[in-house]
Amino acid sequence: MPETRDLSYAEAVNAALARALDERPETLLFGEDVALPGGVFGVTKGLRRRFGERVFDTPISESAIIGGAVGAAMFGRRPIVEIMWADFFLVALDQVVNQAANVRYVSRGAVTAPITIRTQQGSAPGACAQHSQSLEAVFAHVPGLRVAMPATHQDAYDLLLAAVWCDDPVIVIENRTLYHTGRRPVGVNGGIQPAEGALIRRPGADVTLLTWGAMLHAALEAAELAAGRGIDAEVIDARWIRPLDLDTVLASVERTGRLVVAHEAHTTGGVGGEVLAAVAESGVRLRSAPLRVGAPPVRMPAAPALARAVVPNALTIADALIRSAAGGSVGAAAEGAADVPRR
Amino acid sequence: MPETRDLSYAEAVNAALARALDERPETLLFGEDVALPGGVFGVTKGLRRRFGERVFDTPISESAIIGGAVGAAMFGRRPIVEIMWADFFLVALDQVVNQAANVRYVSRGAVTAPITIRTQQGSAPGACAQHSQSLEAVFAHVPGLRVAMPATHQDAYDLLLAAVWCDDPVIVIENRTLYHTGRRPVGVNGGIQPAEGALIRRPGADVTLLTWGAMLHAALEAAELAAGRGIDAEVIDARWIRPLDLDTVLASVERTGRLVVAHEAHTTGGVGGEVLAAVAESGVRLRSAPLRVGAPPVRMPAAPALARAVVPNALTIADALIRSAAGGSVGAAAEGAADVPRR
Amino acid sequence: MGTPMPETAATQLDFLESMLRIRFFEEEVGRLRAEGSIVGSVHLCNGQEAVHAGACAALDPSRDAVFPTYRGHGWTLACGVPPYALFAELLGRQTGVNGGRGGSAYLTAPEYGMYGENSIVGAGAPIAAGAALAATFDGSGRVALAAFGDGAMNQGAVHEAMNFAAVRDLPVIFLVENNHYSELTPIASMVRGDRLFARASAYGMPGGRVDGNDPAAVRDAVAQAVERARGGHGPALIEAMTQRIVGHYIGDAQHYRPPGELEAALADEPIARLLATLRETIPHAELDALSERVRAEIADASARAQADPPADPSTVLEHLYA
Amino acid sequence: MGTPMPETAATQLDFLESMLRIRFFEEEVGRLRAEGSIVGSVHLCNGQEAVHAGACAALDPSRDAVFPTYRGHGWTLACGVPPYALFAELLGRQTGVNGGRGGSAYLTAPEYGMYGENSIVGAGAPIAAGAALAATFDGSGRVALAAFGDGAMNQGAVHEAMNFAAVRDLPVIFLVENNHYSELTPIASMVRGDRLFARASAYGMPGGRVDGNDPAAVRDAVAQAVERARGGHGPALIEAMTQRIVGHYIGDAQHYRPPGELEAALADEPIARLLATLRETIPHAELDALSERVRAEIADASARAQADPPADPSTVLEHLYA
Ligand SMILES: Cc1ncc(C[n+]2csc(CCOP(=O)(O)OP(=O)(O)O)c2C)c(N)n1
Ligand SMILES: Cc1ncc(C[n+]2csc(CCOP(=O)(O)OP(=O)(O)O)c2C)c(N)n1
Ligand SMILES: [Mg+2]
Ligand SMILES: [Mg+2]
Repeated sequence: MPETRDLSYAEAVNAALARALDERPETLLFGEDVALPGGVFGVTKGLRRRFGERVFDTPISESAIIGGAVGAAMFGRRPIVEIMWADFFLVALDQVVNQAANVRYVSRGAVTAPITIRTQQGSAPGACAQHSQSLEAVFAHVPGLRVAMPATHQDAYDLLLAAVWCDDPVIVIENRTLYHTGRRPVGVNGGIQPAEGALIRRPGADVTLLTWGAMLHAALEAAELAAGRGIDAEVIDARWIRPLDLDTVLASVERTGRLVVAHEAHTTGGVGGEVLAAVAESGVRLRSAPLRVGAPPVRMPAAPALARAVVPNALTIADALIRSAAGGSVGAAAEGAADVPRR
Repeated sequence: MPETRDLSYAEAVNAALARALDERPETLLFGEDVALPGGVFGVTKGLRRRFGERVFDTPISESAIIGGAVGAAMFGRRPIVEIMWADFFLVALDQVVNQAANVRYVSRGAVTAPITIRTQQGSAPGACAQHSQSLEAVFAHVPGLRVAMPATHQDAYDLLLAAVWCDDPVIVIENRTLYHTGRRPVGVNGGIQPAEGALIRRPGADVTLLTWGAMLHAALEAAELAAGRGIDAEVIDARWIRPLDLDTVLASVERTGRLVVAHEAHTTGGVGGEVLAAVAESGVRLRSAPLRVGAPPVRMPAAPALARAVVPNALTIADALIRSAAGGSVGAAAEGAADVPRR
Repeated sequence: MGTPMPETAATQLDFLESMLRIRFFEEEVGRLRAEGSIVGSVHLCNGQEAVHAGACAALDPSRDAVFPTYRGHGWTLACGVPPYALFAELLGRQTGVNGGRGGSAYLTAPEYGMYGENSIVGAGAPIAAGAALAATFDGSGRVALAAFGDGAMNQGAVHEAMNFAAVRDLPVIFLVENNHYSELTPIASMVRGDRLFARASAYGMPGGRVDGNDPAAVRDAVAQAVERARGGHGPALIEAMTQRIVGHYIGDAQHYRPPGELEAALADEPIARLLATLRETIPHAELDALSERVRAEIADASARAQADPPADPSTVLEHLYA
Repeated sequence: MGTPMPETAATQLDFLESMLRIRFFEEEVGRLRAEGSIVGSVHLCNGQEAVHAGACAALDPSRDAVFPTYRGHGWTLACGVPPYALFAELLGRQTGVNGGRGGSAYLTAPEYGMYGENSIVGAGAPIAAGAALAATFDGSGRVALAAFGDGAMNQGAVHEAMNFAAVRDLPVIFLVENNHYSELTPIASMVRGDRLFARASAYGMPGGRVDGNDPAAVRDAVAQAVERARGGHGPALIEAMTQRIVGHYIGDAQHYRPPGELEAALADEPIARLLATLRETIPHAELDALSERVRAEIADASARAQADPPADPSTVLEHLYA
């Protein structure tokens, strides 16, 4: 029975997990501190009590967690595991890239690894360089994986369920700065969505602004700021980084003729580059040079005064929208490109 | 005394290592099988005998190898370590990204981690999905790292020495299919180059073809094939993936008005995207849509008949050159973009 | 482990047949690799066959799961995969167990309980623990066996898998094939104290060493661990001492082996040893006939596989996603 | 370890001062975090001060190197970093030891032998082994000390570091601060058998347990390991048993602690314990004066740091590359 409940982003994740554990007896939920303590962010609260041994705590052993999920998935379980911070994937990336992503392909479908790995990422005031990275580009380069980045309370629920229901290995990247930002109406118990597809969050005619994850909120703010300058931005939330819904992006760019991509990750080698490249390859004619807004080449500093200077925000995005709208036809030097030192 | 010696690619690496060990007493060389056995590809032969305990074998413990290098580098050593296959980085990427890349930045230069990590990558007939990946895009996204991809015998020597002399953490990605491809004259004992800079390997007027690593040889062949069709391709060898020498690329594209980027890595999320994006941002006016040539979304199959179908080669690159040259102004749909299923 | 029962002749002949199948298979692979019909890096298991034959004799093929390494032809055959399908895989044929996608070093044959070689050292250990984890929920009674080399004991993932399995009482057996070398480097120089099985105590699980050239001894050790595991008492670590009597990969000249070592290994290798025993009681002609039969089976399988068409590139993009 | 010598009053007062400095520092951090002057995740070490004071008393600040974790304020102060520079770092001030780049959980102060906190569990262990590796070449006689928690013992990198250090006889000490919890989960539920130090034998190195609430006991255990390491005899593993008497991070309500546990810990915490001993022989006024002096030092350092300007964003892109 579809219904609407007032939930925080964290509670929406919790509700999705509860539904998965409830409706699919083959699901398991494990990771560091997820069971008895209910998660370091409180996201998995109450699930152990409700679902018993299918929800359990693990040692601080990310290779065992992900590898254990892969092995269990090969035998009919549907593990949902947590890697507490995206940064921590780096101690165990082998199990994602060299293991999970290969299982189905090499066996031609005889064995599969339908695992869901929940994580969260991004910068927050005071967080250090080892707890601030946005790593979606690393996963997006790996054939065989799917990558979701829910930006809204509703998507925190929907994308996670899509991931669990999907028969591929999926990484769901949440954002801890969204977990406890207040309650909103979230539709629950509706149909399970496919594990792909972007959404236009704000229709607009002048510039296409593609973004994802927590940056969506800065992007929507930026669109309002730009609107004050007479620029009507269309804000697209990619939602899925792999597969990337280029059709929606291209259709929008065809209408607007202008493109800005904003993400929290480092610009160089980030997913924004993939988008600009795909648009360039498509041959769509742009009215000004496309722009990327992302972090410049630094490690993330802990001091808020420093981090603020390098993490994109509504103002830097709005600035890009304005530059994009002001830019002449492709061929005019885009000022924006010179902003960020390139290494 | 600069001199020229006839060396294989592997011998050129060996000569560079010997020179580094000889001229810089603070260098160390360690990794799996690199010392007494002389390396699984014979690259480090004779160095243990010549330099003694500074050259040693390690357990199969990549985190200890890279972490050990980081720690030793913080105290004045200059470790050169080997990760036998780029794929194996994935068990220890934390030590590269979360550790080595941060040392200098966080301490504002009070401590540094001048390590060189040699590895090799790429597909070769019969190699499995876990021994075939081209992972430069993963490293190229990490501020604080430098990434070299020597394509020639001379660069096998020069880029490695540049890496060792450089005070940053550097990853040098060699290619095992080049190690034993015959001897060529290699200039040795000359000056140490800076750790950056692309090279034009074949000047041309019609299309800019950027590539790196072993793919350079396919690219040069492709240029000859295209020349047979009256297309004069300029082949640029990036040599350094981070920092990427965009100035050289942009200057070339400004002349040719056409761009093809070819690499062995998967197209989606690969470094080719970064290049197309940067060119698009620059506002350079192209005469046809830029194209990428890379691996489609698969895991690498072992059977040669299968691998051949997905690894780019001279023919697929030549095809892209021809399409690029034939393409109309940007705005015409580029056929090339539809070739590769996108996920 | 108590005094082992004397083996019946039938059992011993089964072991012999199983080991010969592996040995002849590997010899044929060596030939095919030398002539270039098989390409790429190939890791033969000659000399280690008793581990595979012995361990698989203690497993239940209908439910147990084996996770070997790139040196996995012996395990694959001992699990029951037909030599023909394995040759075809190594030859890159469409008819290979994975249609050529896996190759020598990363093939999988789940229908036979062979859940995949692994070419990343140690990476199979957590996955096997995961298979065992599934068993604690699905009522299958499955036991998972992760086989890996001595060198893999120094890989972080193996450590994590052992602790994880121990603390959750998972039905998994960690079987170290100690062939004294990790690629070209002696394990003795890479650990302080070479009793690898003794590391089990760090995880609070039983550990023991067994003669890896004696299939019955391996079978018994594994059987004991299987019984424990199936009974819900958790994992165990078994160190099977053996020798590879070939290079790490085909083409490895083994310059690193001290003089005499290989000769000693050849004198003690499991097939020669078992044959010597059996010759005391079984007519030589019978043994020769067995050997000839297996040899012919392998020759036939190889010939058939070679005649098959190469893997079909038109299918290469399939099965990446569901 | 023999019967310990009775400590001189001077030594004990030094320990007290060092531990009070850490305690008062942490209390002030708690206040600053509560009022929002410090932001982000902060991990206090209240209750574990004896480990830091004791261990650093056994090290040579002119050459030894310490590698702690995110729970590293105590180590940083025990290494001699002025509280002012540390406050400034936590407050994100330009005058912080890293100009605000490190923050509470990832700061470094190499001039004081503090070679960096680490916010990746276990990641400091291989780096410390590397620092020790350098010592085997540079004639410095340096010993490296990697400190990490009980939970870190299950991380692959720690395993690899221990084996690597053992096999190369590296002068490194692995010091486990066993505070019984890994974040919100008891270590007892994450290992089979909770004698973590016993894992040392897996690597062929000595391991031992020490009362982590007794600074002299910690000092002696570390001193013994330092002597061994400096003498070229390789690494050791020390498990210091202690308790954190605060949450894992500021704001952790510690619902997971069983009733009575925290009270017992408070009764045995190192400062209360040492004060009780000292009160038997030293005039209370003298102890109070010491305490007041340190408290004033901390208050002054905090005030000065708070008055400093925030980190300067115009420098934020500097020092990424040489
Ligand atoms: C993580 C990782 N590191 C390194 C390698 C390269 N490598 C392949 S086999 C091997 C030696 C393994 O030795 P051991 O575990 O004793 O197994 P054996 O080959 O003797 O069967 C190494 C280092 C790898 N495949 N994976
Ligand atoms: C590789 C990695 N995994 C997980 C975490 C998250 N995390 C931070 S502290 C911690 C608990 C560590 O426990 P312990 O080692 O006992 O140290 P303590 O906090 O008690 O000092 C965890 C799981 C991390 N920082 N790094
Ligand atoms: Mg071995
Ligand atoms: Mg702890």
